[in-house]
Amino acid sequence: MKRIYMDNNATTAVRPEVMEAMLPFFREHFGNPSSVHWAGRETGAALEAAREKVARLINCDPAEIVFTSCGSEGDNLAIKGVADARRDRGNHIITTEVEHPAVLAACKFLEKQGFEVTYLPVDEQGMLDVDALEAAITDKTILISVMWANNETGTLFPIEQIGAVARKHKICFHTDAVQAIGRVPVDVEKAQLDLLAISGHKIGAPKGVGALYVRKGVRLTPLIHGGHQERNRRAGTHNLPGIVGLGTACEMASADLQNTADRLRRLRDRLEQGLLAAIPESQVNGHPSQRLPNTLNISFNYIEGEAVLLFLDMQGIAASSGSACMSDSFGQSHVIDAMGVDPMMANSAIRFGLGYDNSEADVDQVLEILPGIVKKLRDMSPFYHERGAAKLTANS
Amino acid sequence: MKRIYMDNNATTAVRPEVMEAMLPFFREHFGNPSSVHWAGRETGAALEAAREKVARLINCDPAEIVFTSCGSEGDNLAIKGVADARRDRGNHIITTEVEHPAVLAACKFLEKQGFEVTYLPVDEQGMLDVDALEAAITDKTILISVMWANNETGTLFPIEQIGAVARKHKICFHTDAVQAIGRVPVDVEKAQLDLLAISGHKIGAPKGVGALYVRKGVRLTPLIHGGHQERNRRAGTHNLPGIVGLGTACEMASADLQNTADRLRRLRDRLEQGLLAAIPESQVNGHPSQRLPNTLNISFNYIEGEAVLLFLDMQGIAASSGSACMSDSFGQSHVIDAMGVDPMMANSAIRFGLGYDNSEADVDQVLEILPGIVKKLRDMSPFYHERGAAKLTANS
Amino acid sequence: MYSDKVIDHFTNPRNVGEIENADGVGEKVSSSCGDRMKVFLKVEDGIIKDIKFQTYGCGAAIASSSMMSEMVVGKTLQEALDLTNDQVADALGGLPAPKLHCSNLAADALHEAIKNYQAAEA
Amino acid sequence: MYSDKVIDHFTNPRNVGEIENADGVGEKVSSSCGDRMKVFLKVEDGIIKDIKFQTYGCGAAIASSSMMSEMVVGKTLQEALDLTNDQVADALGGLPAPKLHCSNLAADALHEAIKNYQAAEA
Ligand SMILES: Cc1ncc(COP(=O)(O)O)c(C=O)c1O
Ligand SMILES: Cc1ncc(COP(=O)(O)O)c(C=O)c1O
Repeated sequence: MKRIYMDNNATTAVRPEVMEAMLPFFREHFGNPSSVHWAGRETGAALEAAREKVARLINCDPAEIVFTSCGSEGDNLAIKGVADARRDRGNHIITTEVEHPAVLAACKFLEKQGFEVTYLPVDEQGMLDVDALEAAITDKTILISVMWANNETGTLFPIEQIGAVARKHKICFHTDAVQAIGRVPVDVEKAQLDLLAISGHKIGAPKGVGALYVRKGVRLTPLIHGGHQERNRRAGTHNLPGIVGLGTACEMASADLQNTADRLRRLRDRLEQGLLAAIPESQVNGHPSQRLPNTLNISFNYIEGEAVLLFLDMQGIAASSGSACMSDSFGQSHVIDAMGVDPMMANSAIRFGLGYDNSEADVDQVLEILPGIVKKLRDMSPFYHERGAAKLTANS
Repeated sequence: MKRIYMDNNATTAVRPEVMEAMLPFFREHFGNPSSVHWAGRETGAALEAAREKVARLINCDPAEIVFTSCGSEGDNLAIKGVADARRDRGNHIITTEVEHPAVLAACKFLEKQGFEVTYLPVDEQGMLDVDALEAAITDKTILISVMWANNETGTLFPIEQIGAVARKHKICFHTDAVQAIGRVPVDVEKAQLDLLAISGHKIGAPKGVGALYVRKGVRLTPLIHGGHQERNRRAGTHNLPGIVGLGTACEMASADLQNTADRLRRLRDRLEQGLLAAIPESQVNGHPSQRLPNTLNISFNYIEGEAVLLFLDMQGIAASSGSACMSDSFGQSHVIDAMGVDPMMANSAIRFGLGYDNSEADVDQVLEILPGIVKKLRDMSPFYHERGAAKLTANS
Repeated sequence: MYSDKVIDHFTNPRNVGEIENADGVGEKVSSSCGDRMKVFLKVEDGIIKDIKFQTYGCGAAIASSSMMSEMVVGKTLQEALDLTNDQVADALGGLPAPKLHCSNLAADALHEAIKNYQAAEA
Repeated sequence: MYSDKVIDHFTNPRNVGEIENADGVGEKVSSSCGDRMKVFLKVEDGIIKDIKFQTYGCGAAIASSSMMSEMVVGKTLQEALDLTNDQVADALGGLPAPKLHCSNLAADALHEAIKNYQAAEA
């Protein structure tokens, strides 16, 4: 059975070139870059080379990159770090209802510490209203944190417009770009960002490494105090292999961003149109056009998402329902919920996250298999059998 | 030129068996362990198997292990996490003057937040007085954080005695065991510990992974909020390859702890005695017997440590002066300082951290090279040439 | 995550469907996750002759439904009333903790169907 | 971290030692790190004929000492007084930022030695 991996928004395999770049740093060049001897000298240069590659992908100065262990750490460092450093200037934070748990939970924690947080709603396409955001600003607002691309639906927020608003009001602006990076062009200057979090394992680098862009002059309290690594913004011995891998992955993403995006968009659209055509009463969740090129979130009414995933899995197809890290918790996705999707429709939402190595054959395989799965589950579903009756009742 | 690495207290090369264990998890079994599909199922079991191996090395329940990204994160999570969770019970923390910067800087940060911290002194052998520790306890004391083994001198603190004191007074007890783990037996039950931080890259696992033991029932506020990973104590997609590597390294350490310790102690003692015999006016810094078997911190009066390191490096020998992560900062080691060592003696301190793959030939090579280096630097040193005069003056 | 038995029952669920003119019909909705099961019975001489079900829910809910149906065909009504949700989960070789509540539908829906039959008979 | 020039001068420092009956002796102690340099001069007709030094310090301090000594042999006293610490660091191909202060010894100690010579002459 051919395995088809379409859960690249959850995590990606390490790209072969990334693996190759990392390998020498585990056993051969393993020194601590802070050391004076050969083992350290070898790695110091690699550390800074990786920093430059990450900086190039988002158009910042290498000194503005802080290496972290993951996207969640970056989000927490940005949000708690700025909140603590600016506490004397105000206690109000603006974010959205559809952020990743790393942002939402950091904000909930700050609420317990006396901060006030505005969670902006989204419309039925998952889109944010920039005017509403501007209207939420008070003279106590110290931070705006809005994700670049939503992990569940792929909806892209108008980051440049938000950046202009933030700059106009002189408010620090953080974006969680974990899903955006390597998939759409990201430029911290154009977007007038102050902070931006990325994670290696979403773009073919390994798990265990990420980065936070911190604009020069933006002060933030570290999460992890200790040694002087990362200009005192993040202590701990550098994860050299991971950092080298992140550098290589960023370099590769820079090199063919547009090509990959175009190719994945074609595949995604093929999948989307094929499924909508083959399966009645299905719908796409998220914005029709302002969307990551690789992401499709689609619902098939009357059935439950996990059951669909299991049947797909049995045929070797890996997809997900909602955010992977939420799949061990109950209830519906807070993202689909916030869009006001009907609960039964929401419960059947499946996310496909295409990756650079997916092919047209992969898409066709899904198109061949999935309609049958939906049919089988609908045949089993009491709601499906009652739908005629319900409609009759509604019409009578 | 044969390269000899004797800086294993700074960081270690990944052990071949660890590398092999990790490799399949970068590209083959790369799924998110929280996912329901094949790619996730494969990694979920590996995650829990690694957790068990780590737990076995320190004699705790696997559910008490929280995977982190490094030792610094573990120390910060333990100290800030408990401080925040117990704030209502008191604001006093007891630690020592010779802790790693990860502990000291976390405590300094808490002082700014209204906590009071007692930094206990050590004697000239780097040893802590447990009676003084007990005397420092007040009814506001919520946490004792004392390292198991000092990273610069290898001095081993009487952790079991401290554990008994902490338990008697019902105070939460954390230890930074980053240097102790895999080198001396560590048992959280015997030591009556509540928290214990370890780091992968000191024991042949890769950089970018660590663990914090958190005794069942000990509540602590997370540093990194977000997804439900690690029972809500540490968010972020698991660093599977790193975690698998840590598990394997812990398993290997468990398997031949005593053998390795005995072998390294013999090598270390040979190095120590050889240097003391060959180089007049040299001294060992740290405790003569209560010391990590692999560590030698030695001073050669009248010369400066970095110069010694550079000459050693030119002959392929990697050692360090003080803590690697402090080597980019000025001034003497706070550890050697706290022991009351004469400043010029302190300035020449060199740390050798032996590793499992060092041989007797390595030691003999250092014994052949180092006395000449010291002689060359002393010949260059004005202090050395004046020492006779100074002694004459002192005697007159 | 799931045992082989769960996967088997989920992949090839037994007794899916509807019985026209069923002797008893019952259903149960999970309050925690919205899963829903509907049970149809054919009863002869106090024995369950046929059972069909419709289930809306996750893999665990579907597998429990199927397993339950297999466990009670040919059983007396009393035996069926004695069947517990835990026994269904055990027969499946256990379920992951966060999924246990999904197996709490099957015996409950069955009992509703039996009560429905008994009420009609009375 | 260090340039090849630094490594060369550090490994094979020129003019290490002491001049008996030196015409001028000067020294400088770094206030920030305790590094210390002592300079001995032999002067003839206002020209530095010979120079020796003793240095206690890190690689950068030793290399700067050696480089400075090489730069001033055969130079006039005025030329030597015009030499700055920055010029010494530049001649070494630069030094890492945290080590720059270690090169601040060499020209200073030299100037002290010249002043000592000039005071004795006056
Ligand atoms: C005693 C001690 N604690 C903590 C640390 C920090 O570990 P890491 O570099 O993995 O953050 C180190 C290593 O530098 C150490 O030696
Ligand atoms: C939008 C978004 N933010 C943050 C994260 C967290 O990243 P990580 O798992 O690397 O901590 C993720 C990934 O799950 C994500 O999709």
